[in-house]
Amino acid sequence: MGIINTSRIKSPWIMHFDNSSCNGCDIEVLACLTPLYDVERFGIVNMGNPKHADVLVVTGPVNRRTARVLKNLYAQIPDPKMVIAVGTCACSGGVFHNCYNILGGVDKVIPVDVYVPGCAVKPEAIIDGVVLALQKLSKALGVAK
Amino acid sequence: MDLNWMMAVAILLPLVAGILVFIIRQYHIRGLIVILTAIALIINSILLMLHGPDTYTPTSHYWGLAITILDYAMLLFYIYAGLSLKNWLVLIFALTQIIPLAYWEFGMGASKALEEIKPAFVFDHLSIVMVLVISIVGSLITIFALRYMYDHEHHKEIEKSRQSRFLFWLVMFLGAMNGLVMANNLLWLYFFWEVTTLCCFELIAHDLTKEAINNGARALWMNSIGGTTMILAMIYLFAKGGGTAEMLTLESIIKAGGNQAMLLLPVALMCFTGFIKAAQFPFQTWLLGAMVAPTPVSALLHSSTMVKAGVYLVLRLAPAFAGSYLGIMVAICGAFTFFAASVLAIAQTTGKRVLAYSTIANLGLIIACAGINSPLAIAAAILLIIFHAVSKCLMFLCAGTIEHLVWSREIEDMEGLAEKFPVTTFITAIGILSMFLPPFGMLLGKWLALESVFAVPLAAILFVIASAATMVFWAKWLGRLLQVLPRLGRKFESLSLSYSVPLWLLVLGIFVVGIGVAPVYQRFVSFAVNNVVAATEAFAAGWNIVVPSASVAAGGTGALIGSFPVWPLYIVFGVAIVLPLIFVTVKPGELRPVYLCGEQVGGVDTDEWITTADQKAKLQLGGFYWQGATGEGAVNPWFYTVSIALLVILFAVVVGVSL
Amino acid sequence: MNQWWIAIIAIIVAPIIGGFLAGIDRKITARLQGRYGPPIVQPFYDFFKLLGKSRIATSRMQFVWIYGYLVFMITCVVFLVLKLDLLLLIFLLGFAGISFVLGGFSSKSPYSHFGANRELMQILSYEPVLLLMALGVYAQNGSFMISEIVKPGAAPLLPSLWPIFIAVLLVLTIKLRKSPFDLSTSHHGHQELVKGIMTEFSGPYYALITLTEWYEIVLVLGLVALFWANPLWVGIIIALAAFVLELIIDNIAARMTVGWMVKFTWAVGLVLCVLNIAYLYLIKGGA
Amino acid sequence: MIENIKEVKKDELLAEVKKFADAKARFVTAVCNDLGDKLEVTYFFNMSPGMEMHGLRMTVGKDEEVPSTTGIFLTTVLIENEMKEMFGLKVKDIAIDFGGHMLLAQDSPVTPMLKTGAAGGKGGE
Amino acid sequence: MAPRTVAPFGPQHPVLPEPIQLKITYEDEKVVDVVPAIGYGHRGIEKACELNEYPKNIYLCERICGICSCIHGISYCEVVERLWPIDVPPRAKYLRTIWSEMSRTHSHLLWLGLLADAFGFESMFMQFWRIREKVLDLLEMTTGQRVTQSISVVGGVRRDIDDEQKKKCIEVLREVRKESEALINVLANDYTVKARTVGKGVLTKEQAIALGCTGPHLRASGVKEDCRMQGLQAYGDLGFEPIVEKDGDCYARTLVRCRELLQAIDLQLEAFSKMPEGEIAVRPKGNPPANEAVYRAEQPRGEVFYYAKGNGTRNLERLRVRTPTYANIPSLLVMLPGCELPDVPVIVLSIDPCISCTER
Amino acid sequence: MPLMLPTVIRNFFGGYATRLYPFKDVREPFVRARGHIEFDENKCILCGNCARRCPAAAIEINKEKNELVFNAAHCIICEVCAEACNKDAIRVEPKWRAPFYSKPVEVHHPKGKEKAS
Repeated sequence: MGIINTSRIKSPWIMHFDNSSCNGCDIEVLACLTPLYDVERFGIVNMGNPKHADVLVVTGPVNRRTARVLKNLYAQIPDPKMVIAVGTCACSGGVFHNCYNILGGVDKVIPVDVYVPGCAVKPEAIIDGVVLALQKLSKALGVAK
Repeated sequence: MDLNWMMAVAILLPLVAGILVFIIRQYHIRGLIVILTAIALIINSILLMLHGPDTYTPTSHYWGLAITILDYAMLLFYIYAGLSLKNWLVLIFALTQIIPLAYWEFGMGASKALEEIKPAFVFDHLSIVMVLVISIVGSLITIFALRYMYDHEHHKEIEKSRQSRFLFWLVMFLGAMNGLVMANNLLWLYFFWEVTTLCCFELIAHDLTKEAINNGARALWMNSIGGTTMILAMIYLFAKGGGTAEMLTLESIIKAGGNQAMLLLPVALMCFTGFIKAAQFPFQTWLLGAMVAPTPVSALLHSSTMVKAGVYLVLRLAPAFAGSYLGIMVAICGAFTFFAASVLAIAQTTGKRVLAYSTIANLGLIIACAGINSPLAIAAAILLIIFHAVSKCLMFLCAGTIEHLVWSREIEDMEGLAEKFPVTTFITAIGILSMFLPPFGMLLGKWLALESVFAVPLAAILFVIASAATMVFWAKWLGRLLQVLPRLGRKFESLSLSYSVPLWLLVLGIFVVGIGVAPVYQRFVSFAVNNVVAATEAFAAGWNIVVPSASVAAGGTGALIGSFPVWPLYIVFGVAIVLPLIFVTVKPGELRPVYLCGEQVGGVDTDEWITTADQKAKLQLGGFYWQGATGEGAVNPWFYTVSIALLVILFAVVVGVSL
Repeated sequence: MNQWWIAIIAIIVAPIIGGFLAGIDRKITARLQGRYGPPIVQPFYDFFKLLGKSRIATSRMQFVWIYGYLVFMITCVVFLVLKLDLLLLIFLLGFAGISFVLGGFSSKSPYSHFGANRELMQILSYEPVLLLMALGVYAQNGSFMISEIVKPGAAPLLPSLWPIFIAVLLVLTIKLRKSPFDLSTSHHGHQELVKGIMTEFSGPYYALITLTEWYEIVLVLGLVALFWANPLWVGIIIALAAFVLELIIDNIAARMTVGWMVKFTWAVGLVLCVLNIAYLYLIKGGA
Repeated sequence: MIENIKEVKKDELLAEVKKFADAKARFVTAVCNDLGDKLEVTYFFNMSPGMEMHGLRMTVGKDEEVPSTTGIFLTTVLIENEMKEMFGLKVKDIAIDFGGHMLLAQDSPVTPMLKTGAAGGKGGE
Repeated sequence: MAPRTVAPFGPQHPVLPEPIQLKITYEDEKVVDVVPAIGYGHRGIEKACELNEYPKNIYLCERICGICSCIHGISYCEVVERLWPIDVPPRAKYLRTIWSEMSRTHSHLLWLGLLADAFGFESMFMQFWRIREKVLDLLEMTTGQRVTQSISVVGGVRRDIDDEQKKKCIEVLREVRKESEALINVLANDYTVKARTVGKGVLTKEQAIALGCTGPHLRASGVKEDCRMQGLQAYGDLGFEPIVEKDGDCYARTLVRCRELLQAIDLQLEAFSKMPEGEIAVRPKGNPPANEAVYRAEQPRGEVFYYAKGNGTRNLERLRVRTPTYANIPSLLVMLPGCELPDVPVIVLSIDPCISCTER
Repeated sequence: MPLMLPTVIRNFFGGYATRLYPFKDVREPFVRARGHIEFDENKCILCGNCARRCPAAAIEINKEKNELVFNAAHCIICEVCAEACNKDAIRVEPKWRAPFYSKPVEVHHPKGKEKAS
């Protein structure tokens, strides 16, 4: 099944979910898709739908409502799947650490594979994060690269 | 068996059986009689088929007398009905029938001449096709009706059973239809015609609700208009024939062909009669209204048999308007009905109304084929009659079964039926697919029609739009049935034998007739209208249907016009749908709730999601009907205008040519 | 047996061509937007990746209908290469479309449901045009057989059927799911219906849809190529030009609404077809 | 200090707000303050043209009921719901009542904006 | 009654970049009823602002919303300055104006792209975002961050723009203006765009005032109100005039934002030419006194309202932020019923919703 | 529709605008960009100014253990710590911080005080 494993690395479709972030990282995730960064070069397409996604890109800290949504969405992604927490808030809660409605980083709710820090994250950093995630995946699949 | 007996069984047995079931009130004995009658009719129709085309005239003159008396009895009953229901339209159109009829028979002295007519019955292959359809499909419906009416009355908690009366009309009706499709004598044809109208009235009004009676009355007066025009046609023929009955048989009209311009007017009048019976625009309302009746009525009257009488008449008369403008106008009228009814069907929310519009549409298609009047078109028309009878009957019976499972006729209430009643849904799905998709017979008929329709381009355009609209409303309905929650473990429901036997037989019939379309074609269709279909064997090549071009048909070589590989397509159907249906399985672990923007409650057993203020809300999926665009309110004014205009043009053309 | 081999080769080759066309589509689209774009073989990566994903289901029937979609689409392609009846091919294409719609209807999902209804409206839009195309071909050739169109010496259809050709380009836009008609689902994720009719198909079954779409691209471009079937390479160039034209239109138009699509395709497509057929009818004086 | 603030009683509130509505003023927002034993609610309006700011201030006890202004300005629906769930201000007859869960989830702290309310989240790990 | 569909739209939905749910009832595709469900982005920033020492709140307020973060930061600083009050040096005022307008430029470009995406015009989305990157580069060059600029402090600004940067800014802004004009021409005149926006989500002047709408949304309905008219910061010197359209539909809102985009660039260019020399910040003395203050500024999305109450300690007694989207959301309840499903994203986006602003 | 045509044609023939990060065209960040922060253990005197002012509570000071704990996953790169530091022990680098698999916790043992004394 070499071709399937290779394809898995060549075609990571992402779904972006905004927990309760400030939009800063969201627009940078969107900016990745636009001409200057164009992550479609790596086969990355924003599917906007968990059922088609391979990689869940999460921005923002988890609050009490989005925790539920995040769990639901994560459950709907078919295996194999990866989660990238984009932005400081998604990693740990960041500046919102003392807000009463915030539970913290994404890892409080679902397992996270790669953390991309930054406030807001630069698109280059997001690309780095995806590359890192793909490296992890290829190691797990045994497709050394 | 003797021809005498066969005719008697075909026409009189249902009457006798009807009277018997009317008298005998035990459920089981009554059922036995109906079933035995059904079997007898089926066997008899097969024997008739084996017997082949023939003519028949009863030896006794008393039959003629009896028919005349019954004619007037019926018309008097209409007058009574009109008076008692205070429905003036019924009264007026009863009078417009009885007065000219009496004047003609006694004033002009036609009754004497009519007795001379020989043969009274002519049955060719077209009649045999009709007899087979009526006997087999109709009989299955009567069997279905046994249990259906029982459940129907129990559900409505009717104290005094009227099942006997219902079955009387239902069973007797089969005999009238058999008589109708074999009659050669126009007056006899008229008689059987009126019997079907009467049965129709009685059956529609059966439930005796206000709506039922009103709709029954509407069916009565509309069909009375048809009766009137038929009488006018007879009077005209009698007068033009110089006071002889020479032209008063179907055979002589057909033989005279379209060459005699004088014949066009009566033919047009009789086609008009057929239009009304076939519920063509603008007369579609009686058939729609008839949907209030119990479903076997709809199935019998409005799918397989009675409305077919209308198309039968037009088809029968097709040689008489060959090559004339009347033919083109008939084609356009039919095509317009096909188009209009298909478009209107999209906006219908009631299952039976969809079926009604679909019936009207298909009858329009058949009439259009008759109007186009090429061998190919006639073949298409006859094939459509056969396939439509089987498929539409199945659909009606499914609608009836579903009605008794969910106690509703609304398509919206059938949502997710696949989960609750998988067997019924499966049968319904077969029925729906067979109505509009390849490789099934209906599509084959439509395909043949389209291959021939270029002769009348206007009809062609209406055809293609209607054909697309057909896809929309059927797929929409089937979609509603299939919509299920992501969970497994559904049980097969068990249906009463009286339901399931006709259903499964009809499903079998769809496949048998569909796969065996080439033999069916060769056996029945190619000879059906002996003086129209000239190129015979060339249509069926082996098990496939091919349409040769003129040079090939003439015995030369050359290209085909088209081809329909029947068997390969059934194999494709098997591979595409049936094999996956058998082999695709889903494990419980693979089930996930549907995408609800991440707010689904979670389990696979529920369709709730979380909304405002963390409250749960239920997912509702309503069907789409586009009532603003295709609803009756939006388009009916246009359709009425156009269809009436078309009829006016039709008669203007005919009168212009005749004069 | 020759016919069998042609059919088998077509079944194998068509998706490969379709996949590459899909890749070219994405690359050209990217370039039109000023982006670098994915590699040409990207659709194949996507396909194989989807095959390797775990299966998740929302109902059993949705899978059954997808096989129907695929098999009927393959049948259509086989009909095309075996040069059979054009009219029947269009009906089969209709069944393929209906299978897909029913697949969408099979799960109780609002977005797939909306998408399926829109797909039905798309069928309502393009089916009449395709049927009229077949009638136009009949008007010109006196036969519905594709073999008559491609037989050596047959005159090209385009000179006499150019209005129908324009109408078929509209169908091409719908079939390729390009703006302004990418209504029931679109190839890029941003759309009010999420992924529309495809929302509930995932993993291997989404791969099957992709495969079917590759066949579909080849089929509709094949139908376009029929307009200049002698010599066929001219037709293929026309088809490819039409393909590129669709990509450009996709990038210079907003997505329109369903009602507008039906009105537009009927008002423009049907009228063009009708005028064309009426003209041919008058010239040829009936069948 | 903020200019143009008028102290009103709870019962006069609706009449005063109505005056603003009649003057085609635009509702800006309301601010609730926790004064310890009482709540202070200030409604801000924008008078056009010139964008002058006007305010209505009322002080109510924590268990007093306050009339809803949604009948006059529908747009106050959000802020009244918010004050209700954040401060426990008892607003009655709101046009769309989110039942105290417009912004706060079922498991969020109750009336967090009160001075005695939630001290902070657990975000910092 | 026709059959109805009741389905969620959001919180996770590809056309909504942010989590908000609309519970929509449809007949066919026609929207008959809408109930918004918000609270997915609620963090509790106002409370956290009371718990934090006041200088930290700048960074928290900036992260109320990442798109208009610059103006959030500036507004917070301004309202806190009013508690003393502190007067900010003129150069700082100009710098604040320039950065405000620069972030307005990037926000409007972003919005125009998202709008194009909402009606499926992907290539136009790409073009707007391509232009926007140039503005982001300017922001990164002058402030150090692309999105969350963190440029303002109580008493002034943190960084100055030197002459080299100024030259670069002017050059790039001219380029941006030229390229945007070409795209705006398409947006304003293209048939398919007009078909999707003209007459959709109409809000009359009276409705807009009664619903308390703000910003471009309000101005598109013919109300001439813009907080920049108050002449705060440097706007008084720049001869600012609000942009108004009459029709109140999505198309008018688009036009208002298109023209504001060009206006914002012009304002920056003018501000660069008039910018005085001098200090960029003063240090506040002591803690914010026990006082209350209100400040209103014009964000890209409309008027933002800051209310601050000090109590003499390093913490604020109360901070209240009313963001523009908070005022604009109720108008959705009026605009959405009656439209078609494909118009929902267009109408929702036409108020330029910022949910994280709304819910804080 | 034709209005957009010149733009797409120009795009098609004018070449792509994409920066092919990470392969080539890697754009260096601006000089004063706020990428990530670095601590200079040699300068830090553990005064705690940075920790007190950090809005994200990313820096923890433990004077007893002589530790400065920096949670990179909490840092919002606001530059406040660098501004607050009197000893220039915190430097803001323009390059962004690389992503990681697990959240790093930097523990610094400042030596600045020893040096000063």
